[in-house]
Amino acid sequence: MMKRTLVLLLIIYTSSLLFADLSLTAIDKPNDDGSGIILNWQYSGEEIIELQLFRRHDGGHYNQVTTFTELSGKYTDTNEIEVGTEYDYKINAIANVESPKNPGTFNKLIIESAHAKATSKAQWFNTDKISVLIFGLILFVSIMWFIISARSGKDLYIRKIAGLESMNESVGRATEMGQPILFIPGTLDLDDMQTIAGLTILGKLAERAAEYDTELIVPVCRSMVLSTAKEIVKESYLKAGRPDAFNPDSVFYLTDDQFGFVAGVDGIIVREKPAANFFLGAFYAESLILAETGFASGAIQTAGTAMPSQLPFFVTACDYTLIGEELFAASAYLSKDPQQLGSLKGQDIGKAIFLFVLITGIIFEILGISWLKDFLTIH
Amino acid sequence: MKRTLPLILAMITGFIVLISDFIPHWPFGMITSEIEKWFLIISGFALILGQINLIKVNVNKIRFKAEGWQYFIITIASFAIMVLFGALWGTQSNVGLLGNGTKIVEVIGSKPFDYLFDNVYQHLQATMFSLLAFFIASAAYRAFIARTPESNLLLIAAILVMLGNTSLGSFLTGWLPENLDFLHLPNVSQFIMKYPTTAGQRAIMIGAGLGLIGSSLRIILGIERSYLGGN
Amino acid sequence: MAAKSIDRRWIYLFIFLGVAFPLIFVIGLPIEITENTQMAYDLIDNTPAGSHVLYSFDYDPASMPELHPMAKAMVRHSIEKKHKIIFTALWPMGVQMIDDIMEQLSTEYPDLVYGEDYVNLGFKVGGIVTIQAMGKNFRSVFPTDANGKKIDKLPIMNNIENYNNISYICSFSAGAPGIKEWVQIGNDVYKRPVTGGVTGVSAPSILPYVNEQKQLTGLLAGLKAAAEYEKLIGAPALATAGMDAQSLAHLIIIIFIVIGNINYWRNKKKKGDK
Amino acid sequence: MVDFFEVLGIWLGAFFTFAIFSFLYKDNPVYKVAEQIFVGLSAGYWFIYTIFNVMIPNLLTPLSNNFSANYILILPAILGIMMLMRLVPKAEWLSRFPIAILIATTAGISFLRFLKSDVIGQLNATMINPFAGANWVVIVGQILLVVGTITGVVYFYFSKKHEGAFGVTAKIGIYFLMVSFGAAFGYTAMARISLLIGRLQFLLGDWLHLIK
Repeated sequence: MMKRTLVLLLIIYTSSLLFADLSLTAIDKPNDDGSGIILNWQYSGEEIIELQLFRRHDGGHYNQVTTFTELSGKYTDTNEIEVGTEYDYKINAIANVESPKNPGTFNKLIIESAHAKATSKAQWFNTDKISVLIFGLILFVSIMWFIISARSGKDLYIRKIAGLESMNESVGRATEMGQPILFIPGTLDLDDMQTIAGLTILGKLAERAAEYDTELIVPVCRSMVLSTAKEIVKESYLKAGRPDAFNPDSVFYLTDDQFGFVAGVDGIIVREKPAANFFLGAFYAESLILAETGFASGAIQTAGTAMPSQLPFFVTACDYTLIGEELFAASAYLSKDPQQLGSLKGQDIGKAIFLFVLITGIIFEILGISWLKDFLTIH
Repeated sequence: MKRTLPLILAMITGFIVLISDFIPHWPFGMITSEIEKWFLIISGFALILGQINLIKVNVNKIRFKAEGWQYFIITIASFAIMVLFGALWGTQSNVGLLGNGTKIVEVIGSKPFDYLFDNVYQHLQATMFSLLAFFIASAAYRAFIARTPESNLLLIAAILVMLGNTSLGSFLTGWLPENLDFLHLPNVSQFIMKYPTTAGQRAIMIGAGLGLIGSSLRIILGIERSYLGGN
Repeated sequence: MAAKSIDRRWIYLFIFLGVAFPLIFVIGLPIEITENTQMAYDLIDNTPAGSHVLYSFDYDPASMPELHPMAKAMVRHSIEKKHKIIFTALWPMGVQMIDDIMEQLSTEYPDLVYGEDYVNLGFKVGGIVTIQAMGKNFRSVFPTDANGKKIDKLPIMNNIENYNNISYICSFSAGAPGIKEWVQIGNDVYKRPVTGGVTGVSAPSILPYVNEQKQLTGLLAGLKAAAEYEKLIGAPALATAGMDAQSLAHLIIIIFIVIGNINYWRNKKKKGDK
Repeated sequence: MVDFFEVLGIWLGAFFTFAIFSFLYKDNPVYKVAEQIFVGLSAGYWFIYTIFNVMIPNLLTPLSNNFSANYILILPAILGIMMLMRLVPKAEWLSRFPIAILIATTAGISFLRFLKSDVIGQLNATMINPFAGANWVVIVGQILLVVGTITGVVYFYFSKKHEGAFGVTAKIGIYFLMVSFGAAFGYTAMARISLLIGRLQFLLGDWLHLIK
């Protein structure tokens, strides 16, 4: 009797092995610098505890990489993979198997394994980013095209931007009242383009302030912005022919802290009572604190930012607001430099093309065609 | 030379960064992240410029007895105290020049730097931030006036969302029958946030994105060079 | 500008009082229970007594006004249902948050025994990697509790190996790492129900996980949801008071907007009469 | 003694809270003191923070622990020192090099980042079939979403006069922007009032013990 059961168990055990099926594939991870290998595994058959993944190279020892409890899936091995080395992977399925000799006791056994090999490579072009490349090139070409055609003397139209028309009015008012102008180029560092756009406008404003001999106050909250802003203002005074009127202490640093900076600027607003405030650059929650304090002090206020979350507050609390793209268009608008205007025109062409793509995409979606959307999905 | 060389350098750097995004192969793949680290280091050095400027401007004000000059003594003193505390006994996770100041910690409960941070700095920060609760009210009172079609939309959207966000909304329209559920204020507010608001924000993002791309290109090409001083 | 506009300081005063008053004297304005809150409540309510549950505190003092009340309400519910609570934190300051809440609740529930009814495993760096590692074995990630005591010596951890022994995961999250990571590992990989709470600002990015696949079983978003939860467990507290304050402050703002418009139209009419 | 400092800490917190609030009434000496302490303290804080958390781990530690693997960090260090040349009038122009490199890097990184997330990403998200929705509310919403995004982008067109049909489209775009500003304003009110609640909970709870 005992023997029979044993034989039976053995048959069940071996047949279960026959039905158990484990597969493993390994391929180089595409579009990377050669630091990844993608593994796919699939297991079917009797119940197992886990799957163990091992790796070796150059015929060395197998080292365990990880374990899985899912029966199939995808895993990217990025564990110190060397480019050009061939890696040999092994996966073992581990199950609790009842010992044929001692029924009732279970042992963890490897019931199935599979092997796969792969060599990692580094790629020279990331094919996932082809849509970015195409869109980037469209913009690049259209902007370059109009810069070149503007250089050759083509006249370019630019619509009115109310927020910038106000600049002369503000400077004039400050001059009349004999009060200073306050300018804040945002609260982020030079690694944000909005700061740079704000500083560009500062240059134009400082020139006008120098012409009218109106005091300019520029508190900043980043050291590198301090250096750049100082240089810009100094140069503007030089250009206006009034280098002697430049006061190096008019551009100054307060603190890197967002609200510490605001506390300081609020103090300046209530005490120096600037006639015109300019907030142009990247702003966070401080936007409304600045704008409300400025309003209460009676200043005429112009703001501009590309932060969608802060625009509502500038729009409600300031007299003029440059919304998003208008901030970046400002330097072209103010300088009327043909090259800058050309680049603006190029952006507009890009916008038209993108809108066309968007509308096409929506029509395709309605028709149930999805390749355009898929193509534009960035991985 | 003092202007052209930096401009050429800017152009080369800009283009390398642009193309490196498409090339995973070494060394291009790591350029962006490496340079972001560099930015931190360079701005770390530059920080000294800010501190020196802060001290200089305030000392000047004290020296020339500018209006309210006494207050600027406080600025310099609190700056010095914070730097001194941080340098001598370190911060919560860093050791200072004099070690961890265990004896002081026994007396006041934490390191002096952290004590000031927790009990002064954090409160100042939180309170300054909370001023927004007041300013949002005064700005709303002043700006949300039905003058033009634009301001009407601003006003209506704001009020509907404000009502829908609090108990007021569910209180006012809670009685609506099921088939008019879409007029229930919390649902109206959700609808406004989800569709027209998203549309507006998207338009701003697309526009600003393009403007930013144009500016970036102007900088890389050297057309926009005011950041080097003047034009 | 308008001939007679209100001094802005009156607005400030009203806002200040409008927020302060309900904090001291809880009004308890009617609160409507939304589906997401109900789902989270049901999950905890239907979990049998004695089940082990995992709470992760993934926020710091900056988000306390919003997340602390909901954390307190949900933990209170779990205590009422006699669940065995294992606390962890993916944010370093989260440990303080746990201590603060348990300090308050253990005075209300004096029968609670540390190490038997609840345990604070403390903070571990690593975010998603930590969550993943806990899937294999809690002990490898947290050999000791927050006070350095070996967890094998704590009765609550007997036979608790990994997520398989946990009935649900609840995360209070102010950003990354947080509830999103718990969903990605705790639910997507280990199929445990995940619930929790987030700040109002981050809600839009987390809400999509409350879907048919139940990646999240309900979600408390912002103070309002916390007040709803307090109503469900019948213990109005911080969030209910906070919500009263919110409603009152919003009402004050709206009233001032109305006054502003009345003033504007009156002035306009006067000018028209002239 | 620790207890004393704990209580003192709470009183300090309460004092500075009121000092800042007092600004709402009008500028006053107490606010001025708080303001200057805030500016000085926070400038000092960030200085120490940068040294401990940026300079030491990113520059000094890698260079002193394993110089040969990290020698590339010498480059940003040199650029950083060039930045400091601003303090020397004669060598001031040297600081233009690090600034040029940083701004060009910013430009390059932003170009791609915004092209991906703010342009292509948003275009992609708007490519939906507006008529596929569970009920008519969703369909109306999706139509608004699509129309609003398109007309909103048209508003930002600079090189064409806003008149005729084009002008009408741009005008619709402005209407959408206004709705989004109003709604975002109203939505944020809640978060801002929460901040005040937090402050008052500190004052009424931790300080005055009026609430639990």
